[in-house]
Amino acid sequence: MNEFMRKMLFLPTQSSTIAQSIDTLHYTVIAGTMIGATVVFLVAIYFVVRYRERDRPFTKTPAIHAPVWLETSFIAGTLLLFLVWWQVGFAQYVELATAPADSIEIYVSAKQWMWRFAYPEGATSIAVLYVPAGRPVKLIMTSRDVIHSFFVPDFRVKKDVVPGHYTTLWFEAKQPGAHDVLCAEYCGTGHSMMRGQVIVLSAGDYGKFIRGIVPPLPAAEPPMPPSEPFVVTEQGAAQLQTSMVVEGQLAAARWGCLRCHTVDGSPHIGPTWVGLYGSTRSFDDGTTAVADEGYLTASMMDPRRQIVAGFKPVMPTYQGLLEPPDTAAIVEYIKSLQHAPGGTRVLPDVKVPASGPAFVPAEGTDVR
Amino acid sequence: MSAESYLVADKGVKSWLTTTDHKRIGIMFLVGVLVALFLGGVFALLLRLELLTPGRTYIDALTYNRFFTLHGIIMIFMFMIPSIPAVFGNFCLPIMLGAKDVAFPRLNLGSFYVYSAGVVITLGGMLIGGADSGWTFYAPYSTTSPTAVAPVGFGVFVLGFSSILTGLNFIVTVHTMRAKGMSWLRMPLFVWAIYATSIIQVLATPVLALSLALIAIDHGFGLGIFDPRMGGDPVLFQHLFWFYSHPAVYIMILPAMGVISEVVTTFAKKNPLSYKGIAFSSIGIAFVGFLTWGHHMFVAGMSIFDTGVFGVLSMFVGIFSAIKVYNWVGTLYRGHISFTTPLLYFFAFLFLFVFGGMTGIAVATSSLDVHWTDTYFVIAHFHFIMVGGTLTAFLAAMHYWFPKMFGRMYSERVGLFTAALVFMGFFFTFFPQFLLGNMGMPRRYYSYPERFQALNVLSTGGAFLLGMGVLLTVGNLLVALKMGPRAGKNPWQSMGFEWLTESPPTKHNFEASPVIDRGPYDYHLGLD
Amino acid sequence: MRAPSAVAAEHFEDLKQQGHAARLGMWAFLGQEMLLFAGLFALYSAYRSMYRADFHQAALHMSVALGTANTFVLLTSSLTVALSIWAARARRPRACIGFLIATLLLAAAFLVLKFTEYGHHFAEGIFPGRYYHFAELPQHGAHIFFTLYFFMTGLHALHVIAGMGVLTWVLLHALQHHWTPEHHVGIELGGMYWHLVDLIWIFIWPLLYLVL
Amino acid sequence: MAHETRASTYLWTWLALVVLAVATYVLSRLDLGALQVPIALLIALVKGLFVVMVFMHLLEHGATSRIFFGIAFTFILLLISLSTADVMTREQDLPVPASGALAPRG
Repeated sequence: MNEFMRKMLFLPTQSSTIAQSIDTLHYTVIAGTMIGATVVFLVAIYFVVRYRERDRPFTKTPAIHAPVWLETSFIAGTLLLFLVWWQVGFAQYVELATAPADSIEIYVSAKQWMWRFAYPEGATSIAVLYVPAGRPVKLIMTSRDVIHSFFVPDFRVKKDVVPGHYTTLWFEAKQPGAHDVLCAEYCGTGHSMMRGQVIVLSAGDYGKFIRGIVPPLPAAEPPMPPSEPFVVTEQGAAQLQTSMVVEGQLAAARWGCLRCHTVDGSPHIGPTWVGLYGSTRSFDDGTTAVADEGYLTASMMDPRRQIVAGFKPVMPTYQGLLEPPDTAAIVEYIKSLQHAPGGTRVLPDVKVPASGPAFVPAEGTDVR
Repeated sequence: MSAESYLVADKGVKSWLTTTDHKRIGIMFLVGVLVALFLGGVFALLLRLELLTPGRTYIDALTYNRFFTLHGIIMIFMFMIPSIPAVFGNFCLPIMLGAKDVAFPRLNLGSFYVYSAGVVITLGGMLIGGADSGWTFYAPYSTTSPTAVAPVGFGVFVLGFSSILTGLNFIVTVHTMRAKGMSWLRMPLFVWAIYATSIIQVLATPVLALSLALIAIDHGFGLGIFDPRMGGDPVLFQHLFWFYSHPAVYIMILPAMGVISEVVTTFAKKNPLSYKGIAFSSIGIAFVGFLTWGHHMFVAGMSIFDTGVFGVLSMFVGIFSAIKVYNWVGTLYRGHISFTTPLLYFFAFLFLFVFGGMTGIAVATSSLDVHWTDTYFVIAHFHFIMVGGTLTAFLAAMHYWFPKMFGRMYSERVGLFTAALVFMGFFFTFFPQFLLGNMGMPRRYYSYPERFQALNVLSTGGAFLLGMGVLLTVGNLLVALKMGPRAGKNPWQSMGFEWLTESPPTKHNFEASPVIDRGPYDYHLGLD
Repeated sequence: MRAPSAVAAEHFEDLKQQGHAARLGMWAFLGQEMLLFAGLFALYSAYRSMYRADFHQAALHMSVALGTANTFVLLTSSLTVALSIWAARARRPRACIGFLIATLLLAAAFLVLKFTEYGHHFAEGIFPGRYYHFAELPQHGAHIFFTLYFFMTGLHALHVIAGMGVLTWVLLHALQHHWTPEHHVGIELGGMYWHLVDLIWIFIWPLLYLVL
Repeated sequence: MAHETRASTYLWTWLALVVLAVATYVLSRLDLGALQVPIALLIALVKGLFVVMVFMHLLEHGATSRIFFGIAFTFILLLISLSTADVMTREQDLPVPASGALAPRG
């Protein structure tokens, strides 16, 4: 039944765990609406055939007014049906919007007209998103220019990617295979070329991928012919990369963070990063907050909004300078610094002009 | 006939251009919207041609983007929004109320010139580069696009004021210009529909004007309030935009519903199954229509809370349309039905509206909308319900009121044929697009994966059929304008108040102010 | 809306119907104007909940004295325009003219104060949109606050100017002793438009000037 | 139309408006916490009603005008509340890096 309806309605494969339950509602709603519409239409046709004038001259017609009970029951019945659909649909929507706690988090940044993916272990890829089968994956997405929309028809998921915001989306792919990624929000001349692929790997292959071994393409026929000229793929995306923590350490050095923040527990111009994550911060206006990922990111982007008691508002904003992967990496690095290391490690303070973050480091992986 | 008809009462081009006669202004709007329909249709066909093949067919992506933007802007702001209210509302509403004119005739003429100015500015913007932002003008794409977004946005802003002035005029007319004996519950259902539409026009359009002004100012001068680089939130633009643009859907469809109510009662010679049901559901739609704009934004980064609220409110607006549908069908019961071109358009309308409306309930279901939004499913949905509904009702009105406006009869045989052609064309254009949407083809795609091609070709074929159907329809009416037989005062034997006057009416509609002593659908009394 | 002549236009039954139509039309028009501002108020409300602290900081920087002075100027101008209608109804054409002139002077005073304030802002580098370069408040929230401030007060100032145009037209007719107890729809409509300007400022003032 | 509002009525209304304006100012200088905004808006609303009802003669005009005005006001409240509700109930709303890479407009 499921397969029959799916093919009837031209729906793509159900490749995520949630796809089939959404499709079941889809069939119900479409069947319900189409049957209802057909009945209404056929009744109208019947009336016309039955009450055609057939050259009878018009004298008068009876004044018929719908009895209130009839009107009310039609309205109530229809409304009830609609509300049930809303209820089920909204419950599913909430499920779609709430990622499981154990999801793998992958950062997505979109720009005209490409997708870039940054994995927790530090690897990045362009246009092709590698995910393991059988594990929930949460995408944390933002755009660098205009609004895009991340759409995987086979998974029945879609979410706009908005500049100035993080939006999230999650899915759990059922088995290894390849699926289209389409941009669904109009974003300019390259909108229809802004395509990518999700390659679902087996758990083992995914493990190899994040260690830098290029995975074999899955046996399944990719739904998009590889000859399509405008798909920017990077088959060998994952050269061995350092882990996210090391990446964050390098980024922190590059951006000059470590000239004010220490990693050995001693206070300096700014608060130390050791034990920062998860601690409760008190600000000079008397308020407090827990230093979670949100707080850390906010502190980089808008450092003067809240000043930790005892420090001066001297930190410049990194809004517009730090890229999401770097930001995420620095956050991961801070998270790793729960205890002061045995010895003091001083990272080389290279390539940073004295004036602070006025210079943007070149990024080898960024294909323009 | 004691006095000359409005068509010949004054002579010369100047007498038309400076007229304050609501009927002549209606005719001038008719010419305007037909030109817009033609232009928008040409752009539609050009788009469908490009989509024949997966890659480039004959134009580049930027040209394609400009074309779909212009197609949307022309069809929505220049054709559908003014189509029924400004043409048939202007022509029929005062007559139906037993009034000599609308409340502010000079404002009415002003509205036509504002419309013309808006058209000139928008099309001028198109000549100096054309916008490529889509008719939705989403920031920040629209504000950073290198194309001429500012003039086009400003043109739409001006068109909006034409719409506001027309709506304002109708509200006041309905309140103050009703003839003696015309109680609220004796008003024709078309008047109720236009009245509800006018409320939306007056209260929603300024928000569109403001948001487009903000976009145009940002594009022209860099004063961005939605610019994420300055901390702005592009999603807020969508809130403002849809606060107008969702009710705008009802600006287009409510007058169509009004026309359909008139057509179905006239050709069934029956009272509507529930007059109050149809009349009050128009007001209900106008009101609840303001509460559902967020269902365009389920995946836009809006909160879960708002998704729930807008989802449930959207279901309520569907109910009001369902009330109307039940009533129209019920009106046919035990009627005296004559099968004419307007009635065939009623069936086309019913089909497109019911199936399109039902898919609307489907897309309002939050989790299903995630897959469908921004795909061809949505395109097909709104073309069925909004374009199909408005276009078929507009053509129904053109045929139904043609003898009223010009005093001549069109060829019924050709009319039925072209109506069937329009319907078939429409169905084959947009039905494949539902399936394309299910497959996952996003909207505004210049090129697409090959698996979408077969359905796209079918859709393009349908579009040309539709274009031919509309051309033939207009041709049939143009022939009738010159050569049609005289229609007589009331060729449909309708009890509607607009048929109490001569066809075509005299300059002042009524020799003496009429006194209304019955309802417009009292067919149980028999014809006068 | 044109100057209604003492006789009803031909499509109206009588003057009463015409006056009723004109007033209702004006209300519909004012409803439209309110919705025009509503978009900006909605943006203010949404952005304020996004950047509460920044809005607080930015509002601290506003000149409460100028804003409050303008509040009283507009309130008083509302009174004078209302009194001018009263004078027309009471057949006191000279008082009517006097009150109208007073209203126009107060309107001009409002604009002078407003542009003085703009001048102060510009001197500090507070401009709307991308021209904003006020070093003391570099936060995004402040940036948005001031851009909104310019849009809201700017649109309001445009309405003040339009209102002055309307009142000038009313005054020109008053000088010809056009308004009488029997016939004063025009001055009434002009007054309504002017009150709208006051009405909107009543909401702008606490939101932008009084630190909330 | 019940005509002829007396001049003294206008003067009293103006006085009430001035008193309310002063009250708004004074209250804004006190620290009322979360109540600050609601109180200020409530006073503004009362002032607005004075202006609309007395100065703009909505009391004298027909019920139609009052209904129309009420509808317009309701829609304004809906626009403001539902769009603000979105912003206030979003799960996470972090400032986002890297928008500086936006290409300058050509």
